[in-house]
Parts: sequence; C-alpha cells; structure tokens
Amino acid sequence: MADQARRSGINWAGLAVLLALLVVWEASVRFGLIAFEFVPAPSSIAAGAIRLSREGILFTDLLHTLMSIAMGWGIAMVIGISIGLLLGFSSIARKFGLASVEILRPMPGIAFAPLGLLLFGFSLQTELVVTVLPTIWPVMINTMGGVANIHPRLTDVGQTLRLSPTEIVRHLLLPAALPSIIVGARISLSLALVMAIVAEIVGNPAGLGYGIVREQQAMNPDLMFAYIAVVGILGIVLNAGVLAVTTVLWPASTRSMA
Amino acid sequence: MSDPVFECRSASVTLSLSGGARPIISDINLDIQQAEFLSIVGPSGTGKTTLLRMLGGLLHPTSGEVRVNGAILTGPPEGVVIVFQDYANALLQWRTVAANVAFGIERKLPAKECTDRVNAALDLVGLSRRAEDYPWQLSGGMQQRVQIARALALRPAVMLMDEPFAALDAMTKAGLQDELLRLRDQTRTSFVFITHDIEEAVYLGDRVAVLKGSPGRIEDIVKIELPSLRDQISTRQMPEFLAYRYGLHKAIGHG
Amino acid sequence: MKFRFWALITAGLGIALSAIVVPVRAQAPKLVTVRAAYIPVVTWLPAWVAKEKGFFTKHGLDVSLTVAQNLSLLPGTVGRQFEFVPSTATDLIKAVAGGLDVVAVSGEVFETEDNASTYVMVRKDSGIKSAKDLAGKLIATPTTGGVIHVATLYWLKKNGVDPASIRAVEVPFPNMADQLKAKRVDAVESLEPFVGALKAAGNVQLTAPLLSAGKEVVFPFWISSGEWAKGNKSTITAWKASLDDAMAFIKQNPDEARQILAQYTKLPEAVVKATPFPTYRTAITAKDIEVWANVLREVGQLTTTVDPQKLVAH
Amino acid sequence: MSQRLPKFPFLGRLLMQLPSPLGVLPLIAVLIVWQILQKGNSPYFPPPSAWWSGIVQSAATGKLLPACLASLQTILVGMVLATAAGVMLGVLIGLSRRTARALGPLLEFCRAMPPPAIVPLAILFLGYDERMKLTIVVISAMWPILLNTASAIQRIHPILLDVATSFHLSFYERIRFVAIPSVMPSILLGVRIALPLTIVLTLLVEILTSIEGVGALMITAQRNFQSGQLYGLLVLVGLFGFFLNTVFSMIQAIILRRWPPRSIPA
Repeated sequence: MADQARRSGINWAGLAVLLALLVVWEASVRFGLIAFEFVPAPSSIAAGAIRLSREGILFTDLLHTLMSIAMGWGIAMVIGISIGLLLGFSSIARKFGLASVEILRPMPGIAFAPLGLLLFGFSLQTELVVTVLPTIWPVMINTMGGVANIHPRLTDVGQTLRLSPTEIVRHLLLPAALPSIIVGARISLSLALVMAIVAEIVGNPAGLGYGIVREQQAMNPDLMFAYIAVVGILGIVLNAGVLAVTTVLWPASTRSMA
Repeated sequence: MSDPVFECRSASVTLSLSGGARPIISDINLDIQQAEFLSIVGPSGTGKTTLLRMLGGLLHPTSGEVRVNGAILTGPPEGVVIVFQDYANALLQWRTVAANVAFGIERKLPAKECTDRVNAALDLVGLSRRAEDYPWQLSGGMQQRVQIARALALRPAVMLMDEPFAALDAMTKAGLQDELLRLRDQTRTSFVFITHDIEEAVYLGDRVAVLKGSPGRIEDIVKIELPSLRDQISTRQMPEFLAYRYGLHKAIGHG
Repeated sequence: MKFRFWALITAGLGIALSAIVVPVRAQAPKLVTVRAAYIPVVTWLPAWVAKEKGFFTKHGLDVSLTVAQNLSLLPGTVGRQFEFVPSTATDLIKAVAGGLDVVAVSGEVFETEDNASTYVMVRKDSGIKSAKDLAGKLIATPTTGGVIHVATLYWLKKNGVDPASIRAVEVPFPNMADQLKAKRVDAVESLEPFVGALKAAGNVQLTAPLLSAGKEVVFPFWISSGEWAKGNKSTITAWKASLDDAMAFIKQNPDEARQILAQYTKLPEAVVKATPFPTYRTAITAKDIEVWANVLREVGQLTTTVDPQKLVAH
Repeated sequence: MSQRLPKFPFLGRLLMQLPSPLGVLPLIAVLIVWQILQKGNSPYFPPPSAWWSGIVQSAATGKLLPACLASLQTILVGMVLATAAGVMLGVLIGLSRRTARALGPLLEFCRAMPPPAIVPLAILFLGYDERMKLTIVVISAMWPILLNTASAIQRIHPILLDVATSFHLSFYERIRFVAIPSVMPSILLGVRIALPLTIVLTLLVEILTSIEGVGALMITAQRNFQSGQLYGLLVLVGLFGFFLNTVFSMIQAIILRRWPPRSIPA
C-alpha cells in the first residue's frame, strides 16, 4: 500500500546499507585492520573505476558481458522453458527423459570449458557454452513445477468453455504456470551473469570477467575490484530491470516478488 | 442486566488505502451480553468484516473505543476468538484435524488437558472420526466445523463469526446453525455473527444489528422475541419470524 | 641417352622457371598468415617486440596475437584456432601422452643459474630454511601439475623429502604475497616480477626450483600441431628468425622493450622498470624436453614412455 | 470433494516423486552411439569404454575414494547450511518489506559475485580449509532457497496471519508454527534447485584451488589430458547427483505427505 508508492522511487534504505558497509571497509583499510596488497580501500576502487571509465575500456567490457549474458540467458530460456513444458505436460516425456535430465543437472558447467575451447577456441561461443548449460536448469525446473502445480480443474474449465486444447494451453495453463516460470527466469538470469563472468575468467578473454583477471595479473587490485564492483552493480541493475519489466508485462505475477 | 462482555463506544475505523484514507465504519455503539447471540446483517461493502476485525482486536478503532470485560482493547483479547469465512486459508493445512483444533491451546495447557479438550470439541462438532485426517481431505462443511471446534477448544467467552456458513450448502448450513445454538446454551458463550442472510440472522439472533451505508453505521438493532428453542421448520414459518424478516429487509433497503 | 636428354631438358627448364619465379617472389612478398596466442607476462615479450618492430613482416609472416588466460588449456587449441601457442615441457609431455598431436617448435625462455626467475619463497620469520623444513607444509603453486610445481617436488625429493608429504593449493601469482602474509600458506612458488614484490615485502627465497633439473633448463616455449609443423618448416624457420631478431633487439634496447612490455601487460611503471628480463633463446632440442620427462617420472607424474625425439619439430 | 483419497496416498505420492528408471534410456542411447562412432582414442571425445578405464585407473591410485568423501562432506554440510541460511534470510525478507528493501541491493550484489573472484578473498580471510569451501558454497547456493522462501512468505494468505494474531502467537511462534510450515513446499522446491548447485559449486571451488576433492581430480585429469578420466568423473558426479536428488525427493515426499497434494512442487 504505502510501500507500493515507495517502491517506484529510489531505494534509500538499500543504498544506506551498502554505504555503511563501504564506510566500515574504508575505515578498516585506513586504520590498518585490513592490510593486504590485494584488498584496496573503496575510495581507491572508486578512483580506479573512474579511471577505467575515462579510458572507455570499462564500457566496452561491460557491453561485451551484457551481450553474452543476454545471449546466454536467451538461449537458456528457450531451451529450459521448452524442456520444462515438455516434461511438465507430457508424462511420457517425464518417464523417458526426467532421469537423464537429473543426471546432467549436477555436472559442473565449468568442466565443459575445455570442450568449448576445443570446439570454438577462446571465443564468444565458448563463453556461451559455459553460460548456457547451468543456466537452463532453474528455469526448466520451475517451468516443470509451475505446470505440475496447475489445478486440474483449470483444464475442466477450459473444456466447459469449449476451448481447443491449444487454447487451453495458451489462455489457461501457460498463464497459470507463468509466475513460477518467471521466478525460474530470475534465478537463471543471475546465474547467467555469474557464469558469463566465470567463462570470461577461464575461457574467453573479453568482458568484465577478463577485466578482473587482466587487472589482477597486472597487479592493479584497485582496478580489479573496480571490475568486481561493476559486476555486483550489474547484478543489482539486472534484477531491478527484470522486476520492472515483469511488473509492466504481467502485473499479477510479480505481486509476491521481493 | 449484568455488565456487557463487549462494549463499543462511538468506534470508527478509517483505513489508508491506495486511493487515500477511507472511513469504513463510523460511530459504532454496541453492547454484547454474556450468552447473547448478536447477528449483524448488512449489504456488502458496509464494513461488516472490518467491524468484526475491530472486535477481534486485529484492527484498532481510529476513534472511539472498544472494551472487553471493561478493559480497553489493545490487541486480540483473551477469551475472544474469530471464526473466519475462508476456512481453507484459516486452517493449517499441514496439521491433522486434531492438531488444528489443538492449535490455540497446545502452548498453554498440559498435554493431557489439551487432548481432552480437543476430543470434547471434536465431539461437539461431530468430527471425532476424522481427527487424524488432514483438512484438505475434508469437505467444506467439515473444514468449517474444524475451525469452529478449534475456536471452541479455547473455551472462549465470545466467538466472532464472519459469514461462517456463506460457502456451505443449505443442509450443512442448517445443521451447523442448530449446533451453534446448542453450543451457546451449553457453554454460555456469546456470539457475534456476521451474515448477509437475513433469515439466518433472525433464526440465530437474540438481537439483529443492521449495518448500513458507507461508511457503515448501525442503523437499527432489532430484538428478536421468538421462542428460545428454535426449529428449522416451525420457527421459520412463524408469523413473527416472517415479520422480522420483512422488517429487516425493509430496513436494509431491499423493500 | 634418351633419358639423359630429357633429364637435361627438365633440369634446364627447372632452373629457368626458378629464375623467373624467385625474383618475382622477392619483389612482392606474399605474407604467410600465422595465428598465435600469448599470456600477458614478460616471458612472451619477444613476440610482441617482433610484432611491434616489424620483425615478423621482415621474415614474411603476418602474425595475429591473441591474449589467453590459461596456459594449461592452450594445447587443445593448436591447429584449430592457433598455429603457435605457449606451453611448458610438462604440459607438452602430458599432452602427447594423452594422445594430442603437438610438438615444440621454438624455444622462448630458459632458466639459467645466473639468471633465474622462479623461486620458492617463504616468510622471513617462518623458520623454514631448507627443503627438510617444508615437509608436511602447505605450498601455493600457480598450477599443481605445472612445470614449476613439478620442479619443486623434484627438488624436495632430491633433498630427501617425500613429495607426497607436501600439500599444494593453486593461487594466482598476484595473490601469493597476501596469502603468505596472512599465513594461509607456508611457502609460495613465484615468478618474476612477482618475486621482486615478495622480496620487497620481506620474504626470502628458499631455492630456484627449476635449476634442480639442470644448470640451464627450458622453461616456456612455443608449440604447434605436429602435422602442421611437418608441412610448414619454412614458416617455423621464419618464426624463429623473427623472435631471434626481437631477442637481440631487447638486449640492445631494453628501455624500448620495457615500453612494449608495459603496453602488453599493463603492469604499473615501477613494476615494469623492476622486471628483469629472463634468458630468451629460440633453439630447442629433444634433450631439453627429455630432462623434464625424467623429472616427471621421478616425481611419479609420468608412467608411460614418450620418445623425446617426437616432442620437438625437426 | 471429500473422501477422494487414494487408498495409499503416501506410498503413491512417494513413488510419483521418483523419476522413472526408464528415463536414463536417452543417455544410454547417446553413450552407445558415441561408443560405436568413436573408434580411435580421441584425446577430446574418448569413447565411454575409456571413461570406465579412466575411473578404474583413478580408483587404483587410491585417490578417488578420499576425494569423493571430501566432496561429499562439503556437499552435505553445505546443503544444510545453505538451507538454514536461505530460509532464515528468506523469512526475514519475506516478513518485512523494510528489511527486504534494506538488504535487497546488498544481496543482489553478493548474488552476482562469481566464485573465481571471491575465492581469493575467502582464502585470505578464512584459509585453505573446509570453512572456506563451505563459505563459498553456501553464499552461492542459498539463493534459490532464499528467493523461494521470501516469495512464498509474502504469499501467505492474510487470513492465516490473522489467525496467528488472534491466537496470540509470539513472533517466534508465528514463524515456527505458521510461516515456515505454510511455505514448506516452496522451501523444498528451493532446496531441490540448490542441491545440484551445491554439487557444482563444491566442484568449482575444488577446481579453482586444487583442494582435495573430486573437482581437484577433474582439473588434474584435464591438465594431464586424461580425457577419459575426466568424462568418467563427470558421469560419476552426474550419477551421484541423481542419487542425491532421488533421496531428497523421498525425504521431500515424506515431509510433504501432510500438505495438500497440489502444493507438492515437481
């Protein structure tokens, strides 16, 4: 209610918490409580970030990572939702496919980095292999769960209203499963971000992930942490963005989201 | 007359909704005596549920005051329990019927006494045989009886009921209505019973309060002088019953 | 007679043809395209110098250099994405033992007694003075199966310490100083220019582990696919000649070389200035690799036999 | 509506939870085709028979079992801790919009942290031990549990909260007796998503640091170009994850036998 109004504005409370942590960090470095070469103070990280953005390199790296997140997430969405719907709606698919999916699920995506490297070299494709594989699962499971949780009566409703099977799926079942799919999509998105960064650290020398490695190798911890900070801020922005988009497109489905 | 269990003195509730502050009920004055059955009727949107939530201590009056046994009400009062219309959401679906009935007393009473009270309450509502089932395995009427049993197990002085039978079929409803009256006589509990069904209000009530307008106000309180032993068929055919019914319809504006 | 006649004619035509062709080539040299990967550390400076100073072009090569993060993943990309990639003896031997068709084509850096670049370092106050003191300790290494760690294990073994008694964890070079300082590890295997920083922070060197394998041992070098190496000998020769020129240039113009180093590694100026140049050399023989095959076998990381002759392109 | 109970509701639902063993057929088919097509010993796509010999070889060195046990310990303890942390934070955030707003950006920041970037920091402050492994695993694996819990808490029907208030439940009792049980199906759904994530992250930390575990064996196999062993280990992890998932499904079914059938997540 009153929160609803506040929601659209800037989240001052959240910013205050972040700021307080930064102050504590700054103080611990200043007063020598943390004294490591590779843990710089927030002020020097900020200075580093400004330097990087002046050079324009930060922006180029950010763009690359954004693009690979978008592509990786997009591909994972298509695959994950398709398999999820198939497994959710078809008991035959579940019978003959679920166990295979469950075996593939716990395999670490990063183990496929060498395979990606072999097939695609140090390239965007390798990055996508590493990003897409783990990103598929959350949205797939949530889609399957969303479909399984649809009340059986909904199909009856559709039949009474003389809807065709495709209409029942389109107008009744998919909307009913949508909130669950959206939650899965959100989990997948942050996973796509993490995995894209990981891929850039181990496989594809580009983007924010490589920025972290590059500045680490170049012994510029302030710049390295500047990249890490940008990754974190990207996480906040992406989440807020997804929330805003889903609120506009499907107001009913986001009622419950944090 | 003895002191009232419940007193409302010019109580009003204003809620802040998305459209701004809106008065829901206004200037409510009510007394409820021990073992009295007070029905409250009114068209939808007159703040019946808000009134009940205020009596139950879930909402604070914006102005005026509510007293229970003479003390100003600040939260849910001891000895007052609410039975909600929406039984499916009011029950703890993951607890058995018996565990649901025990919910209000299990933390306050020794296990033995608790079990006795649960069994007694289930007996009263006729659900002893379903004690180990889960609510989602029961019909709507049975679930509502579980909620009533849960309220009874507390041995409350006052039961506040919010259209408890609205979603039930006529047969179940009639059975539960008679059970309530029997319970009142057995336990001397006071009832505040909200309904939009005028016949039900007259059949059950010692008095019927009419809530009307926006914000809702008590328009009239009608004393129902029917034989205390009510009967679903004969009582409902008495000329007095029909007269009350007619009068209340008029008062509400169904003319 | 007839045969002789035709032989003469053929020979004559051949000479005439080459007389026409060769000058044409010299006039408009067509550059051979070569793709190579590198890691942004001082080791690969000659390639950058060769690129920046035009030595590759001079020798008829059009080289594209691509940065990579991880040396150990590189052998798999040979022949697909790259013609030349950096590698080490341990990686090469293990790759060949694993069935990959890769060979060493050109040397790069040699670890020598008078110019060592790799050290096992410990805290000054750690009380660790010799190999014996390291028994049962936790050591930070860039790669557990890499040449530096294998050399360290070999050094321990030679000094009577069971390599199995050492626990190793992987830490990137730049993070080693802090890990040592925080006492999370007892010793680190570090490399210039990080050794300089470690020394400045008050740590001491225990040994130069690579030298336990010999007085002058091959460190990183260039590899290519074996199949490709057979058919492109001239390209390999041109590659080595370009690097030789670059290595000579580095020796004569260290300041300018350091500028190129800064450009490619983005290291801070002070570090660039303090970075010593390792011993660069393009000549590499089967003997150089064999040393490491023996070391690997000694520390139990190689059980199959490999023919060192097949590990180097001839 | 009433009396529509199957005769053995619990047993039936328990079996429904388990994926049919026939579901491994597609994988087996792929493996057979792979084995037939891959005649030679490819260094990158070795035939499944080489995977088996790789595993046998690894077991023969005596390193496989301790590595499995080390990883298993991290996975199980990590799972428990991630569930505890996810539920606690989820309840906190779900109950109060104010807390959700105050902690939201910080949590989103942490959620975006790639393990390779935080591993060096975690090591610096915690050292090379189980604590560090667990910290990384818990920090990264708790999100599905946290988000599912928070969102389900916010969806608790207001009537149920009225019941709690009207029955004089204390804050702790509200959480213990009303909030957590009513969101239990969602918590378990979150755990089910987090379970393979815990496995992946445990291996990732081991891959990144070479601390003892199956991940360390994987990176060693990869660096030594023993691709057969690498694939063998991957299959081992897959089977292990499948087993863990099946066990969890059964536990889930046992817990959820009290909840209305439709609230059981897939």
